[in-house]
Amino acid sequence: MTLLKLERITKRFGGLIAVNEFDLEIREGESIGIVGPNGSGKTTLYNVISGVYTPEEGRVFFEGQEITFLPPYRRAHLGLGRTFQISRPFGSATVRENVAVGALFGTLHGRIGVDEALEMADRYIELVGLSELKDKVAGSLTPVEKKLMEVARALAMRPKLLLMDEAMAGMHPKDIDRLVGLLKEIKEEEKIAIVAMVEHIMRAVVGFAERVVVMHFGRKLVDAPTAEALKDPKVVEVYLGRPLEEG
Amino acid sequence: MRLVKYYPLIPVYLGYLVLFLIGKTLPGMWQLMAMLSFYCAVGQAFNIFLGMTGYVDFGYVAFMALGTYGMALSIAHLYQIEWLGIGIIVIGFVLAILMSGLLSVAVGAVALRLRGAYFAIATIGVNEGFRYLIEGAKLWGGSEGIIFSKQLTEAFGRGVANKLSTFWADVFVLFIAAIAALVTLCFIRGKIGYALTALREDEEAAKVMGINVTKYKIIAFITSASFAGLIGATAWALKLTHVFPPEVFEISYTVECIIIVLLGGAGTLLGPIVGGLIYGLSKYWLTVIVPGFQLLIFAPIIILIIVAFPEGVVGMFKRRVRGTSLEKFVI
Amino acid sequence: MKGRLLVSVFLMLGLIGWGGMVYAGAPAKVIIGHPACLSGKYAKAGEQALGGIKACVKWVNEVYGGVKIGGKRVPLEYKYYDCESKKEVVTSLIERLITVDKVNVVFAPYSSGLTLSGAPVAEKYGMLYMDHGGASDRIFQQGFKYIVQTIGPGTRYHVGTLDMIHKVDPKAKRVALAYEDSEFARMVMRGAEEHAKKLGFKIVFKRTYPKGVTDLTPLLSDLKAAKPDFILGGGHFEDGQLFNRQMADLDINVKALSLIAAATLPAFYEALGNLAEGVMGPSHWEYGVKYSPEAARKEGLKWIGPTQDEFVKLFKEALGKDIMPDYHAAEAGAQVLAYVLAVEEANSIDPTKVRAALDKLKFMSFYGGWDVDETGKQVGHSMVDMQWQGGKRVIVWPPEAATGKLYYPMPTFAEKAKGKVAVPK
Amino acid sequence: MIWNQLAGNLTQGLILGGVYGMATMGLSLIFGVLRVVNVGHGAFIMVGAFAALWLFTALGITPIVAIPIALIIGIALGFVFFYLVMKKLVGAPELTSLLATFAMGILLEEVVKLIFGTEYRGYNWDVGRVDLSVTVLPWAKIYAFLGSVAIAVLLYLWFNKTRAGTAVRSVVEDSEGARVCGVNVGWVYALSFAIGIGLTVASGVLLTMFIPVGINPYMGGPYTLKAFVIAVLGGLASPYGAFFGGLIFGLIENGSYTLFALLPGAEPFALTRFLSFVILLVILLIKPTGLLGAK
Repeated sequence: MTLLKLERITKRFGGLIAVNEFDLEIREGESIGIVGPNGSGKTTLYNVISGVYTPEEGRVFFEGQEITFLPPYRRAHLGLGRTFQISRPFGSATVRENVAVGALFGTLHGRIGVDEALEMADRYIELVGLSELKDKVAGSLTPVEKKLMEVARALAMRPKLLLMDEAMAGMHPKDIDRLVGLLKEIKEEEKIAIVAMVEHIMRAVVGFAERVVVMHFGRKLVDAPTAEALKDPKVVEVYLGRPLEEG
Repeated sequence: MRLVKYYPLIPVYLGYLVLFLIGKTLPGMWQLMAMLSFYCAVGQAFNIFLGMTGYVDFGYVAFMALGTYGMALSIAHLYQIEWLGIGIIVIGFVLAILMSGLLSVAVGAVALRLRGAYFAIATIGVNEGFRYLIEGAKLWGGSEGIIFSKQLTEAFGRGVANKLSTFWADVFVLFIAAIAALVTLCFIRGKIGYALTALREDEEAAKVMGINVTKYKIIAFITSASFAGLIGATAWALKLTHVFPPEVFEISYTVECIIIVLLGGAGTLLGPIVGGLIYGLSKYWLTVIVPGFQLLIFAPIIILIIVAFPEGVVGMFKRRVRGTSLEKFVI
Repeated sequence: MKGRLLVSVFLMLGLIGWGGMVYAGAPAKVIIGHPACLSGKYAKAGEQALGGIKACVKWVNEVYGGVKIGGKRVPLEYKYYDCESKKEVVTSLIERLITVDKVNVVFAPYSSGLTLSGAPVAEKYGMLYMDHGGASDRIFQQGFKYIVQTIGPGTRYHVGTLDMIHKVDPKAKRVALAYEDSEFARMVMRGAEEHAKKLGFKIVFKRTYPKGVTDLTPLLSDLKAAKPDFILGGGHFEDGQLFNRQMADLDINVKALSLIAAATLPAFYEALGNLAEGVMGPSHWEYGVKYSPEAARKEGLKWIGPTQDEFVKLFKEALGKDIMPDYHAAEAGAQVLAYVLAVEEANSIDPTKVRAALDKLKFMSFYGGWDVDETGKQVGHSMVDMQWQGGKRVIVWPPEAATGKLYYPMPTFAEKAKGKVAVPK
Repeated sequence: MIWNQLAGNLTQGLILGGVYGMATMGLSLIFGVLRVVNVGHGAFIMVGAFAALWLFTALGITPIVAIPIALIIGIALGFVFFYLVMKKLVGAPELTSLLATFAMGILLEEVVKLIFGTEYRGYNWDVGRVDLSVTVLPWAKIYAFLGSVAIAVLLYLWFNKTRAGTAVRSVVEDSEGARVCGVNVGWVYALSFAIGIGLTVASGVLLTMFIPVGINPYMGGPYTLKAFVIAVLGGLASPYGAFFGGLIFGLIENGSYTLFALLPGAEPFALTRFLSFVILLVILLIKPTGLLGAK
């Protein structure tokens, strides 16, 4: 059944329209790649979904319940987890504490104590392979480590829907494959839908997304199973700026 | 395992114990110890909000002022009721908490929506506005304030009254500081601590992580304010037995609190006491050694500290001891 | 690491312990302790008090030959710290003075607030606590045992002024009261109001302005509309200058203007120039008062201390600056003399005995009469009214202390602008 | 009767407000660019006041001439403080920057105290006055007002007509963007801080033209608080906003007195102060960008 539903979402900033009459449906346990060049409105879309922005027009539903005007923290409680394009760790806290925050205030909030949260944190830290760094201060991590930590933090929230914003940018192909594999596992185990947003790491999309949504100037250009979406000439045009055959 | 959590209190309480003992044993040290414990106490109380949320409340002193009025009003109006006895002090404390607590709810509800500098200025506004309200509307004796040594003496007799102002008031301050420390630790260790750290570091991200930032900010704010009220009720009302608006709504006290918290290390448990001691002692010695020039010497030192060690003494110490046997004693 | 922690704790102990030892006074002296206000908001008055005390201590030791106890002349010592005009510091310094420096009397800091802050500690140690800077009558309604006042009580500041105007100009009936909104100034205002009513004056304007005010225009325009014959007001230093200056700006002309605190200071005239001509101010002491051994003999009072010129000289030496002492200096100095006499009277430095002696003590010095009631409140000292005449401070009231005639009515600001001075011909 | 008084007070308020506004522009400029509230603001005003006093009494230089001199002194002072302290604090948490600026203030106060002592000083620069039936205005005040307006205009031109000014503006808009567009943000910080301090010190001179007495090392406090209220009225980050904020503030402060005076048993003067802070809070809550603020 549908987990998240966007109805004709429009978000403006002053004059310019960042997201334009955007519709989207995400089913439980689905994995989607949202692709689009920089400035195509992807991040704005995420902010609308996670409640950082409220749209001028349109409505947002989560598990059938309207959440258009719900504050971000309530959405997190419902099961919306996300990572950020530029990672935003809680710098002065340790990796362990960072991830524990996710566990404490995610879908399990109120039902979990600090100690359990820390144990959970350890599990997810191990999962993303940061165990030996877990007592380091998050501020001191490398960008890639930070991204991994954010993934762990988001997973620790036990979300139903995980939004990843350029989670793989700047990563070594090896790491990407590892992360993709990892996400697949988790998806199977915990039945969470994952939306990964990427600018142009096709490797990740192909490797993991069942469905690809292509954004262009705030509009939905294509929404199709990965294989055919990537063949779609429109995509190719937007993507490489020119038709493939010429290349 | 459970108890290890509370180890960090050991050095703090040791510090307060030492203060108490020195005051009791060494001649003429009591009032100095009282002054030091006052600084430690305000630091401990302010740290709960300032240190943990990173919000700068410049009008913090207003809460101490209201606490002072709470105690003053209770003594000045109830002293004739015999059967209340020491009860008027208790009522005083209750009033102090109520008044400072209520103000903090009011301020928190509106001003905590503001960030950074805007919040700081808003709180200054609250402090000054309140003072001028008291003077302008002639509340609680207006600018003439309340002097209640007489009432205190009549209620308890000269001996007891004097003991209250020159001994018990100071003991109370130490006690309040100790409680504040305990609360701080529970906060740091508890869920709220994680929430506060998160929102201090990145409020946007904290929200997305599912943290109801407003709720936790308000909790910290009210707690901190109530402690401030208690300190005012003891260190300013009971001890000095009078209150004049311009003396208690004095922003420089907020600044002293900030200095103490920053000196010791914002958000740490040990910070306030360390900061309080360093600040209080150095200030005292400067007054004794170079009367009249202490501020001239102090200002550059403050600047130096801010620029050189923004994380404060304990902050640095913490990094040093990470991974050593001392770690569990220091946060 | 743990070691280092311990070390630092001991270090702190040592530091404090050392404090316990250092600065211990020798027993063969009589020591005056004083938490002076050398910095902070009362620094101005604090400096004056410091000079006054030092001057009189010097006089006692070098001219008078020390304090006579048990037939022996004992030198007087003055021990002071800076209280930064802060209440926390006052209490700890007073205790330090009493227990560490073993002083025999504590002089209160400036202002009623700080004086009250120190009172409980002084009372605790049964230490004599002499008040030369807290004018509030309320201090003496609290039932403290050891406080004795040298400065006159606030309610009396403008009484003399009203008497004077009542006498010289019976037709001037409309009085305006405009004081600072502070504990002290309100005390003065209350006293003035009561006395004015008693003398049948009509109070046509009565307002206060907050501390730290930077513009009095609204209040003054309001006052101007009330068309008073004369104005009583003021509170502290800066507001007094502002008051006079903005009266000039608004061209408010009255027959007499008397401002507390500010008007009596040389700085007042320096700041305002001849705009200050004819402005009056009540004062506990002014250079030129006619208090002298002869005057004392006439009133059958004991005389002690330097003549005022000696005092001024000693004062300037003490501060190492060429500034004139004002009444903050004089009252602090006179307090030294009062204490010395009381000690000799009691022939002991025991605070309780000295306190009793002070109760009976009645004397005159360059500062004027000195006598306290049973609560310790000053009643023997009558204030004088001074007026700026040609850049000089002339005492115009009471007649027995006057050094010149009153210039009345005060010249208008238009006249002043043309350089007119308020010198009676 | 009362209307005359109101009119009189409002005229006075307008004139005073202009000077207040000028005295706040520096604060706003610094906040706009560095996002730092200069809590030591009043101390810099005090420096200006002493400059005016000293130049007039010692060298006989009239306040009008003293304004540019003070401006230069201030700018120099600004650069010194920036490179010694502020440089390291840009982007630091409020806690540190607020405390640092406060400490600067204390430092200045104590240094001036060391040089001039704690005496309340003043000078008397009498250039006559005009009587506008409802109230009387000394020319000195009018000059102060005109001076403030002139400086405000100059700043406006500097902002909009010069390269440096444009750079500063771009940083106020969005420092990241400016950086990308090749603006030397570091230098803009230094420059704006220096000019901000310069304006503040100069305003000290103007304030003494308005009130040439009560000059003292600790005189700055009240002005700092007023400046905060005014800056918020004007949107905190906009210098001209601050200027108009000043005008409004002056009108309110003086105008409301006449109204409060009608309340029996109240102290109108204290209440005007109370009111100004109530306004501060209301604006912060309803429109933090200030009365004239955009967005």
